[in-house]
Amino acid sequence: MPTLLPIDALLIAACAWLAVGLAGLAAPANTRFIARTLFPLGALVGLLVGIVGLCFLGESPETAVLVIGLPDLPFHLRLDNLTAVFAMLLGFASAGISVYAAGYFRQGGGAAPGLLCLEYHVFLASMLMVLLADDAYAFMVAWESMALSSFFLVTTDHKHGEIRRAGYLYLLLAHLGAISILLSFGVMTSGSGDYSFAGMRAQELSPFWASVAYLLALVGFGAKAGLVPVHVWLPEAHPAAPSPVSAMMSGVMLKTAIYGLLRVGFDLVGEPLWWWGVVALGVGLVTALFGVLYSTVQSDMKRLLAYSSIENIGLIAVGIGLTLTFHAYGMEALAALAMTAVLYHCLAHAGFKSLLFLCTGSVLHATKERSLGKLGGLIHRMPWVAWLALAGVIASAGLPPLSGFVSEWLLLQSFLFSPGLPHPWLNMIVPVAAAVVALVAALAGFAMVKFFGIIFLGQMREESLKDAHDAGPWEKAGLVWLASLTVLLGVLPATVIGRIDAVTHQLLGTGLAERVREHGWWMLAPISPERASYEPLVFLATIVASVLLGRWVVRRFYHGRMRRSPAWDCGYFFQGPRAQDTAEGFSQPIRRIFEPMFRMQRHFPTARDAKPYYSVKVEDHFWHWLYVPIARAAKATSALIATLQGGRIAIYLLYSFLTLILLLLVARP
Amino acid sequence: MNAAIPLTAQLINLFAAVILLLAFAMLAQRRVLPLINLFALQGLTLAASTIVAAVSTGQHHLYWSAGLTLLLKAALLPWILHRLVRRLHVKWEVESLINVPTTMLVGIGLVIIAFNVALPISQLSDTITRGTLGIALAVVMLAFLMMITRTKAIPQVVGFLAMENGLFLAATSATYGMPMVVELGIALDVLVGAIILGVFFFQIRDQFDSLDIRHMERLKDN
Amino acid sequence: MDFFILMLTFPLVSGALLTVFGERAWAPNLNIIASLGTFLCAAGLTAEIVASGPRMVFGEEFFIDSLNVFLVTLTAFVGLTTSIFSGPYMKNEQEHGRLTKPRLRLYKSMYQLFMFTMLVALTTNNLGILWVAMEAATLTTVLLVSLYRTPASLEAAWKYFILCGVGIAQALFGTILLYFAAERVLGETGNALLWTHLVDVKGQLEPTIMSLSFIFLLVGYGTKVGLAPLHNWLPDAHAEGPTPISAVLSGLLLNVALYAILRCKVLADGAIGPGFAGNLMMGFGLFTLVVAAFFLSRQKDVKRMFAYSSIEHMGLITFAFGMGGAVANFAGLLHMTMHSLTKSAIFFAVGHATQKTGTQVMENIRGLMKINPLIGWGLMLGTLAILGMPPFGVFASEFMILTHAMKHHAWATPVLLLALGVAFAAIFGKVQPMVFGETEAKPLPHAPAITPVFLHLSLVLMLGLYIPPYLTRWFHEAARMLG
Amino acid sequence: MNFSGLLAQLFAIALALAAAPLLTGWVNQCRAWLQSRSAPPLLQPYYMLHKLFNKDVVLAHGASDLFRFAPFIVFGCMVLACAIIPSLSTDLPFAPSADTIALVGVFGLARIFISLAAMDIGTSFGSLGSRREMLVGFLAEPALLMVIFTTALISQSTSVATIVETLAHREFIIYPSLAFAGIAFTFVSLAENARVPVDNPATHLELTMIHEAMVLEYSGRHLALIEWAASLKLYAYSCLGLALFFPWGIAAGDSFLGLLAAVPLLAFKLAVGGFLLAVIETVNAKMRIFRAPEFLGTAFLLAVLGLLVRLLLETRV
Repeated sequence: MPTLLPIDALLIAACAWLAVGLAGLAAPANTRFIARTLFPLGALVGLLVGIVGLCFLGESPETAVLVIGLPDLPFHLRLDNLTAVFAMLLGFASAGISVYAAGYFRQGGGAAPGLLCLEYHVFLASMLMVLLADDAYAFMVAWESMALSSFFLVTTDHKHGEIRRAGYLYLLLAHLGAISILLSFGVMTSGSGDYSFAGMRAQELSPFWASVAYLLALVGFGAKAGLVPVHVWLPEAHPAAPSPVSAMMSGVMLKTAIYGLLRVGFDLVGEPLWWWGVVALGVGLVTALFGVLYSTVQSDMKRLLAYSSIENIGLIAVGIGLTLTFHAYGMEALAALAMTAVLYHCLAHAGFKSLLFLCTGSVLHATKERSLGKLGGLIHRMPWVAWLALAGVIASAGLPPLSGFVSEWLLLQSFLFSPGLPHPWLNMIVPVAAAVVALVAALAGFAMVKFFGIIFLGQMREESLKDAHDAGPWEKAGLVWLASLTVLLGVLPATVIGRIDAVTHQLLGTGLAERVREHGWWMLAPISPERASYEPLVFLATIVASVLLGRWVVRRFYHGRMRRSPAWDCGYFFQGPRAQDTAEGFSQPIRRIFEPMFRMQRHFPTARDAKPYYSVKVEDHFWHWLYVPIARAAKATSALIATLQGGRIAIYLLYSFLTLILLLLVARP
Repeated sequence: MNAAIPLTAQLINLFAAVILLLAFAMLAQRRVLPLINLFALQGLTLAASTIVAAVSTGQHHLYWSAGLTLLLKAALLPWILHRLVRRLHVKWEVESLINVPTTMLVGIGLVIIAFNVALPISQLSDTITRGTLGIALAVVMLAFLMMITRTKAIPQVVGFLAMENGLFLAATSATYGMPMVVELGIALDVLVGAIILGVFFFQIRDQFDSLDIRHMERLKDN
Repeated sequence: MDFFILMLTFPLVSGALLTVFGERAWAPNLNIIASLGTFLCAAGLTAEIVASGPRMVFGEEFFIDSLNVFLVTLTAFVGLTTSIFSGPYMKNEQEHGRLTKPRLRLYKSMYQLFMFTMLVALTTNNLGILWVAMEAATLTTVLLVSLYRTPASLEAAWKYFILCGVGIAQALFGTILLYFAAERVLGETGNALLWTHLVDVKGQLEPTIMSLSFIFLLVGYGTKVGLAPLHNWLPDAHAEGPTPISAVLSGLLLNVALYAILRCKVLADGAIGPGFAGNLMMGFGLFTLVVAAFFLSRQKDVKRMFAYSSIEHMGLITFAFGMGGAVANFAGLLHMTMHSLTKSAIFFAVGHATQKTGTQVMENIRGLMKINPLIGWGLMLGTLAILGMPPFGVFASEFMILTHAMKHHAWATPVLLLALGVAFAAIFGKVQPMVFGETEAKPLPHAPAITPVFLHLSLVLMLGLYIPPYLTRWFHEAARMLG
Repeated sequence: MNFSGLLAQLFAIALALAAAPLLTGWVNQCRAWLQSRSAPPLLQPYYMLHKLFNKDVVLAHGASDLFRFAPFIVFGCMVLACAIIPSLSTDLPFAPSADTIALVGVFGLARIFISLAAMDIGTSFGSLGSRREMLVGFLAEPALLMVIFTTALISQSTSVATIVETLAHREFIIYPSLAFAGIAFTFVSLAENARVPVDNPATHLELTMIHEAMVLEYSGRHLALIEWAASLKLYAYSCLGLALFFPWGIAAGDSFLGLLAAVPLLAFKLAVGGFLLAVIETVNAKMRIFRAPEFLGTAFLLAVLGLLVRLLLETRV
């Protein structure tokens, strides 16, 4: 009797997702059925996927071949540790998001709920297939289906022009990225014509072609991950989508691109060259800095988060770059450290960024507002969302004891131990890179304080916020799930690393687990406790203990008396909500310090203004540096070529006449 | 030494030369009706050469095709065209995009090209009328040139039909005719095409109240 | 009764009947029934061929092998769906006062005759007859293109007639040369134009003549395929004719013309040796692809735009066949099929869209999703499919073409991908706002026949994910036949 | 980890809690002297804390729970920081729980909470203060990190204890990089502890203040805790500075005598440090808020420079 292999389980899960989606078409308008039945089912499937992935880690790879696909290239599937860890990410994150979505989608929200349900679950299934695919065709099909389904999700509310534009930009860049990925695959087969990944592994590429393949992959996957300069779609698409979809895209979909980079860089293309790592490192640094700076100056809460996603992807790319460099120099232990940082940050980011996006979703539902300038003081009206968001904020700011800090800590550690690279230039570059990473981490804190402080704290900037309501039970459940993931990832790093270590073992041949396990589950010491160690639990315990102790002591020896009174107005008689910082005001120092980084249009009121107002518009440099020129060039070319179709029949006849004569004179067998 | 070549072959070559000459004449012709007449004459010569070929080779279906040619190219089509010109009150003047001398020069260049292209084939040919293939090609190209340079619908059509003549010349005199069924089909197509063209002229005239095809340059992308 | 003869009889007879009774109320149904009959016969024929190899009919005049039988089936199928679509479409046109009853009669009869000529062209064994049928196909459609009798449609029809006529004349010259070459091998017998005989002796055909002949044939039939720079008639004719005709023109006629080139290519390869014909076709294909891709972004008329996309895909297919070899030919045939199905589906959707909004100008077509979700989704999915988005079948064939090109002609790959990217940006940027967004539009008197659209699309989707083995075998045989 | 270690740990914490206000008092006194004012009593901070603890808490209407928890959390963070930084001995059971990077994280956590609390009431000055605090923070944090990296590279470790061990109890080597790092660290700690020239703990002119603007709404025990946390922070930074740059005299093992010997030495070093701080604060004038980035940027650059120097001169490969 055949036993159910994990890979079959995942395949069944993908089909189950598809089935759930199609079931949505059965009753496209029945919101209650779809929200209360189908989405929870999808969440259940997601949970299973996560569990399968988690349990599979450490097993030996499994493969399968389906009947569908091209005649000479049927779908090859493969489940190995790299796939498993990302499947785990997909499963657990999507479980929380689906539960949330069960409460989020309601009547009259853009498209028919049945359609949404279909697109959403096709999106999930295709992401799973991307992870499982083991040949170029299957991969491309899954990859593009993912792009397509997410595109339709993004354009759910296609009444608005900017959302349509965002969708167009998104799909266009996704498609161009896919083209570049396909090219990279083609290079990796090096003319053997065998497009299964196994065939690519078998090839021995010359350094030149290997580099070409790698760079093409970097561009292609970078376009999906949002690396500068192919990031422009991201801040447009994420805000446009419904919040669960934004969460899914930012938390999970971007990671599929990271998966692709790892798959190509460490599995398919063969031995890496050291400078690949430097390229990835440089791109990552630029991306991270760019992302965090722009996220600090946004006035739309979802755009802020989108840019912060760019920043996190940048950090991940930095980690990948370090890993590649170490790997190329054969320093596998350090490579393992860096790669662990990468994987950990993927997991952490999936947790806290989804959490934050879902929180913005609740805020959006409660207030119909996305602009930070019109929010504020919501912690009084929606305490659940606020406090759960706080967890996400702290993690996203990379502060202990939550998940974000662990990966940042690992990343900095791998920087710290990088001297010893046999390349003097690298040794000079690395500290600077570390400095930039540190700066980025600190700036992320700034952005997050702005995010949380302006949305949830202070006085309400609009009267309408008075009747904002807290999230419903389903939404709460989803938020709690993701928040608890964030906390767990934060306080149990040793345990988690023990699991994901299988990946570094598979790709690099070594890992941290042995050394980590020596020091017990509560302590994280990748090299040795003398060199570096971190015990989040003790950490947490100490703080909590001193908080409680302090509180107790104060109550015990003094008193707990307290009375309310109006806030002190510093002698100014009016202290309305308008007196608080606006979103723009809060980020004014950043704009001022990093002025050259932004393309700003500002309007200052003059003394004579009848209606004085202040406005600032921040634009992306890359539009004007890269995309506008390309568009112009294409336009010019087509204008030139269009002269072929002049409308005069005599000229047309002349064309065919000349073609004929030319061929008669030139073409010879 | 002409004696080596049989008379029939000489005749065929002669007719071919005449057809080429007529093609040039059509290229030079400035008026509509003479143009049609020239076309008819060309058809006549074509028929004649076909008959000669038939006689010399004794292939019977060539008689049929000669008859067809005579009927269609020399009689029916010119008649239709004449009627059209009368019914549509076409202006007699035919403007040309390029002035006639230039056209002639280009035409001579084309003839040279055509001969050179056809040369290797005619060398291979074992038929007595090897040269005619080059002439046929030249006629086709001259007709092509005429279609390009003329700005009115009718001359363009005449050019189109003259091109068919060239093809027919190639078919008959160079290869002693295609299989009968094919020739019938071709003839049918030409006939139907001419009729459809007739229908067209009226439609065009109704829409643009002139047959000047320079009115028809609206559909364009530049 | 022989399937083949029936298949040719249905369109011929019904065409004749419709010329007489074309104005009766049941005429549209007759149109559909005839097409259905044709399709069923084609299906039967296919079964026959798959079961018991190639066969001849009428002595040796007609020849059906696995290459043309699949094109026959495709033609008959698209012909059927188009006739289904055109029923309500034409009714609407009539009630909008764009068409009179006599013209509808003309339309129906010519439609059937057009189908007939194409079937003949596909099945004939005689290259001369092939030429005749191609010319006849042109003649039958000319009057359909000018059906509306608007200045624009007349202009389009005129250009169509003249350009294709001239082109086809060159094809005839090529055919004559071919005959000339064949005669020297096969002698004075009447079968010097029979493809089956030519294939047997293709090695002995005179290379010089064959090369000249192929050049003429390529330029000639290439005009009908729409290879740049011979394509100029195509966008006009597609944009100005009635939509069902646009659908069959780009869905079928282009295929037939390409089929003619393929038959000749086989002979040319045999005589000259591989390379010459292939390189010519690859050159034309690439040039066409790039040119068409850049044309796309300037279009304002929706049908015109999709006409250019047809040119683009024809370029791709020509390139594929130019590469030659089993895989490329397979991919080319697959892409032919996919393009026919998808493009005709798109034209159906576009037809309904233009009727609903009363314009072909894309700026004025908005919010199709709101007007009628089915049409909106049909157009959106069709567009994405034609742009080569998985999981639709077009991607499958494009994937095979690209991968084969990477393997054997790496230099061409960037060009191909560039063109495809440009095309994507252009078409999608124009279609998306048409489908999405707000609008105010009036309902139509007759419900649109939307089934053909989704029938085609679901076929394309199915073939994208799974190509049934017998189809594969069939394609492989055809591909092998093309060498 | 053993009992005596735990004892030493607890002793260190207790000492920090007790001595931190004293250090603040001492600095204030020195400043008064240098500015030839009559100095407040040395124990003034203690009276202050006592008074504040006795007072009622007056909470603004708009205040949320976060506003009330923040002081405790900040206080907790500072306690943890003091527990990690070896002031007397390097054998601290808590030390492994957080290395220097985590230490920076602790300060970051405290900063985030205090700034959020400041935004909670929704007065203009609160948000103004928190904005400026974050500005100072995101510039100071990386600089501090770089300083720590330099020392970490020397000792091949990021755990404070190991660093101190390396610097204090191995053969004496002159590290030029430490000079850069030292200056950078001084800059950073001035900024972090809201001292002149970046901020002025004595001012209450709203437009110029940073830290004071944030705690404007606090009163009673909350304010007391924040003040206490502030002095703890000063103490922690001083100890960190001493540990990194003048580690001599910190007991290696957990010998009780060693500890006792270390106490007066620490007191002396702190006294000197405090006096120097007072001197700096006296000779400098507070700068405009937008000069602060330049000031901290310099610190950042110096730290990176130190790192490079470290790699250039001192690594023997």
